[in-house]
Amino acid sequence: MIRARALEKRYGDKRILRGIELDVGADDFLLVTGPNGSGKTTLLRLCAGLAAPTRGDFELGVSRGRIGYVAHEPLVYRELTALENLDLYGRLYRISERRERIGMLLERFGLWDARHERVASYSRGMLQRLALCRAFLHEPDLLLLDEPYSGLDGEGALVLDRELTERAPRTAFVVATHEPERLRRHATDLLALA
Amino acid sequence: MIRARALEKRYGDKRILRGIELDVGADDFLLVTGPNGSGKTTLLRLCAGLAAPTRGDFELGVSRGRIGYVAHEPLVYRELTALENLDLYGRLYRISERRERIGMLLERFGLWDARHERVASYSRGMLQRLALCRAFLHEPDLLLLDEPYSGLDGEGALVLDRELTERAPRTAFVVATHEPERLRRHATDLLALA
Amino acid sequence: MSTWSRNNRLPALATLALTLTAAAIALIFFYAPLDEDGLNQKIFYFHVPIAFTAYGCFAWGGWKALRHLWKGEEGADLESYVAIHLGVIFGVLTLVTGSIWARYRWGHWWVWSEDQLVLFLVLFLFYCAYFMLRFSVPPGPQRANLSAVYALFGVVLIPVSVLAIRLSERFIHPVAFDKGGPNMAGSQFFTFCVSCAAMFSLAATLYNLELVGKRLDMRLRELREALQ
Amino acid sequence: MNYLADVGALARKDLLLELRARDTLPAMLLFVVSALVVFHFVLPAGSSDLAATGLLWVALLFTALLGLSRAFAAEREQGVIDGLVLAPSDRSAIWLGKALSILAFLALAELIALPAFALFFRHIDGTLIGGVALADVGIAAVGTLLAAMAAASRARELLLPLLFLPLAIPIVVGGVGASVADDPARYLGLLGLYDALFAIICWASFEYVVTE
Amino acid sequence: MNYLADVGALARKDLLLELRARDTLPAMLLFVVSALVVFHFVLPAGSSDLAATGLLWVALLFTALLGLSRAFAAEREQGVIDGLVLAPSDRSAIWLGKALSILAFLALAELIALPAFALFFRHIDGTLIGGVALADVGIAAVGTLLAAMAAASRARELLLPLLFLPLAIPIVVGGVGASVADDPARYLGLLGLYDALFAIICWASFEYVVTE
Ligand code: HEM
Ligand SMILES: Nc1ncnc2c1ncn2[C@@H]1O[C@H](COP(=O)(O)OP(=O)(O)OP(=O)(O)O)[C@@H](O)[C@H]1O
Ligand SMILES: Nc1ncnc2c1ncn2[C@@H]1O[C@H](COP(=O)(O)OP(=O)(O)OP(=O)(O)O)[C@@H](O)[C@H]1O
Ligand SMILES: [Mg+2]
Ligand SMILES: [Mg+2]
Repeated sequence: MIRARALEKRYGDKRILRGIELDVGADDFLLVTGPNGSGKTTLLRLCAGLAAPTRGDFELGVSRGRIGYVAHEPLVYRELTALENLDLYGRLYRISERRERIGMLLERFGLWDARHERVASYSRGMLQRLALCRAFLHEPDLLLLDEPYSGLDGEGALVLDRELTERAPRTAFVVATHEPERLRRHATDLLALA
Repeated sequence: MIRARALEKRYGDKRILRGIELDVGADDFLLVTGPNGSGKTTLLRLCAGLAAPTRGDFELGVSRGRIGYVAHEPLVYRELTALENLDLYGRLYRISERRERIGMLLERFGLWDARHERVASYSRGMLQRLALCRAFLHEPDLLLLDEPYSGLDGEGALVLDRELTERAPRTAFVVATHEPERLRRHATDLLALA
Repeated sequence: MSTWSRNNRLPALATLALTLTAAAIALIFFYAPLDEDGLNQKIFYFHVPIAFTAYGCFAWGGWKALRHLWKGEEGADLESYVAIHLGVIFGVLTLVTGSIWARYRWGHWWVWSEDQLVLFLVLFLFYCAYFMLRFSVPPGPQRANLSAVYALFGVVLIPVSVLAIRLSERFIHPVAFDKGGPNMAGSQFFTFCVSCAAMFSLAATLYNLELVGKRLDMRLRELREALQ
Repeated sequence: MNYLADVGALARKDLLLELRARDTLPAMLLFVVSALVVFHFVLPAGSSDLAATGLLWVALLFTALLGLSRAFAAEREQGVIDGLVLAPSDRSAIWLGKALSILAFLALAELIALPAFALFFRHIDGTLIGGVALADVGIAAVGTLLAAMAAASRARELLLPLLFLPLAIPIVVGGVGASVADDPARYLGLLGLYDALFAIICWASFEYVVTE
Repeated sequence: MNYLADVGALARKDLLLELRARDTLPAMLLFVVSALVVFHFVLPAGSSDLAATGLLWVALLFTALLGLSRAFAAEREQGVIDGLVLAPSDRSAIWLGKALSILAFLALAELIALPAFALFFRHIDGTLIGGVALADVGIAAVGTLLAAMAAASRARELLLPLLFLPLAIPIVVGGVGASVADDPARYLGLLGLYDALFAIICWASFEYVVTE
């Protein structure tokens, strides 16, 4: 699904990533760890096609629309409600049974009651839940998760655990995290950046 | 330092906080926990004077300039560098030995090498470190920390641990968190919102 | 307590307003002499008091805004809003009565060349913007503050604009009062005073009425919540 | 078909964002009247029709610039543009959707402004309306691309200040020419040509503006 | 002393931001230049100085509005305003710093606009410059406060012109009067009075705008 050889990324004169080799198959689960500023987010952005590598080979075996991406920021419009945001993405991803799936995800992530509130008034954890809904909406084949547990309370983390467990056998994962313990049981591979 | 009686906060028709009683002394350490959307951030904003309670008594026994606040967002200008941001705050807080303290904090939080980069290019954890620098810059008497560990890597978390341990005996703390274990040894009091 | 005393004041005010209005109408149509304008000059006794009342409402709104900011007086925000709301209503009436009069006197509904009229339009727009501001901020302390600051601006804007208009000296809109006192007959002046008083007491009645309604609303909502 | 659906969804979202403040229309009306009042105070009583037409164009230009300067504000605020870029739809749909919503707002503003202008200043005719419409298209097309550049800070530094001026002035010259010259056809032609050329360029190049 | 140091630090930060991001000034320049170009095209050679001066004022006013509409963009983006509000400095320093930086932008835009105006239209004299300078002060003072208000509201940029234009009328009357009347002193006096009055109110009330 993802194949990278001697991948390098620089911003200006600063080399962020160097000599990265990746092989992620359709049911692999790659954990990416590393200290702050080591390039985890940059790597995930490369995988998502949001940034271009400076050098090296990079192949993505999946179309853009089959990727789900949870970034540090929720990537939703602050002045729209949760429902309106998900509806927009649902249309853009051309999801069949759009409304039903949105309802199901909102309920699963505990946002059903807040669905008509402007996202601007959401709390940190509610935003993260919404970002997860957005990423799972189209049942992607490749999930890129950047610190997916951040901001979630215990219950939210459990919901996410369950989602990951359910999807792990049939979805490729690249997950950046500072607490690899929580995810180790899924992980098939580990990349430690420095 | 903080005294609240029957504190209530509502946004429109929604009641966020209700019947909150607080007594935080000059060397107390209050842990605030609760699920997503339970009002932790709202409570901290009340304590910081950024929001006004809808009802109830609220007394703050410390002047505005002696508060340090770490919010979900780093409260820095994205288009300025870390140094320029801290310099601005250093001037506003009228810190003696401003430049020296800024240098010391940048080094302690591992941002020295990135000090001349625009904050917009910072990684998540670097932003959090910068937010901590900003909050510690003026050696506040009351520290309000909203999920201070979020985004930090292991080493960053250790630095923060050390800072907290050093300050706990002489500073009042109100800390909102989803992982109370890490802070339990400092905590003198616990408030669980629902 | 306070609601009760206000409730008590309301009937008295309403009675006063009614009697004064009746008296004013009687005076206007049966006592005041006709001007060279003929019958349509009667509108003078409506147009001018209404305009003054509008200014009065704006000023009262500004005063309450000041109280809110300065003393943090509870309920001052609501009172300021109600006063300005009333002021806008009287402002519309001023524009309407003025336009009718202008149609008879000058032959047009509206004359752009008349700075006095445009000035009033500016004030009117200003207070429309006040409403826009108020309704695009969620209810709460911030809304109260923003509205109050803007209302204060209005109170300063009025004299400054009047000054600006006087400077440009382009007006043909009549001035009833100048340095030498009122320039009209005594009987006219008396009628004018009575209709002014009538208009003011009418405004005061409406003001209290709306306040009582709004307060009742709030009380009801609180009760409902307490029951839940 | 799918392409059009995407454009529709994106434009719809912009309208929703605007209408969230529900009072957009009254606000526009108030703005137009306020602007006319300002004009009243600056134009001496007997000013020419021409001067009034100039004012109209300045007001339109200002409205457009104001709209454009916030066109991608919502997208930039939390990096939402990344979310849109990730979606499977063609990237040019993002540009087209945004340009259409900008166009809709300009049209809406003018729907209020033009009659008010006719009421207060001078009679408006078909050529003026045609000129305004053509100018709108050009402004929306070019402006959206430039606004996107400004939002994606990558290209901002060099391009925006350099390109903006030379790009907007032909529209203005053409528009004003169409409203006052004796042979408006030539000016309208200029505007039409401009629109066609830049719409194609923008449509084709938007992808590169929003991705690395 | 401390107060002035705060104001200085805040204004310096705004200038630095503009140097980095170049968000505001290019748009202001574009607008003012193209507004003058428009007027140049529509005003026939022999039109009165009066009309031209009036148009200059319209251009300046709208340029200011454009700059103001972005005044608090950086603060709003990541809630930085909270950080400033928490600092121990008097809150009015935030207003003063921002007003000064807006004043600087206006002055820069006029440094281009006024010579261009002199080139295209008529000779400019001391009174005109004095009038513009006084008007700038009033615009910056009132505009900054209103921009903060608009930033706090949901409608944002949409609201600013509505809030601002009615308040700007005395400035326009005074400015136009100062540039064309026979006895400009009275109009300059009006502008001075306006500046003083509103600067005081804004200075005293800014605190309430940024806190709950
Ligand atoms: C749409 C048209 C009009 C508007 C908006 C208007 C507005 C006002 C306002 C706001 C006032 C309050 C006092 C002041 O500002 O001096 C006023 C007063 C007055 N109006 Fe009008 N007016 C209009 C038309 C007329 C006409 C056509 C006449 C009669 C020829 C007229 C006669 C007066 C008089 C005599 C006063 C008292 C003035 C004073 O005491 O200074 N108005 N008008
Ligand atoms: N657009 C950019 N321009 C310049 N430098 C950048 C840019 N984006 C990221 N960087 C730099 O690249 C480095 C890696 O950033 P990245 O966000 O990938 O780190 P990370 O591993 O995700 O860190 P964290 O754990 O803090 O999230 C950082 O030093 C950052 O300053
Ligand atoms: N400005 C606002 N307007 C309306 N509702 C708000 C506003 N701010 C917060 N809320 C609501 O208040 C509730 C509490 O929010 P708050 O941010 O305090 O939660 P929290 O405990 O910090 O949650 P988290 O753990 O997710 O950070 C949420 O339901 C949120 O939607
Ligand atoms: Mg990261
Ligand atoms: Mg929170």
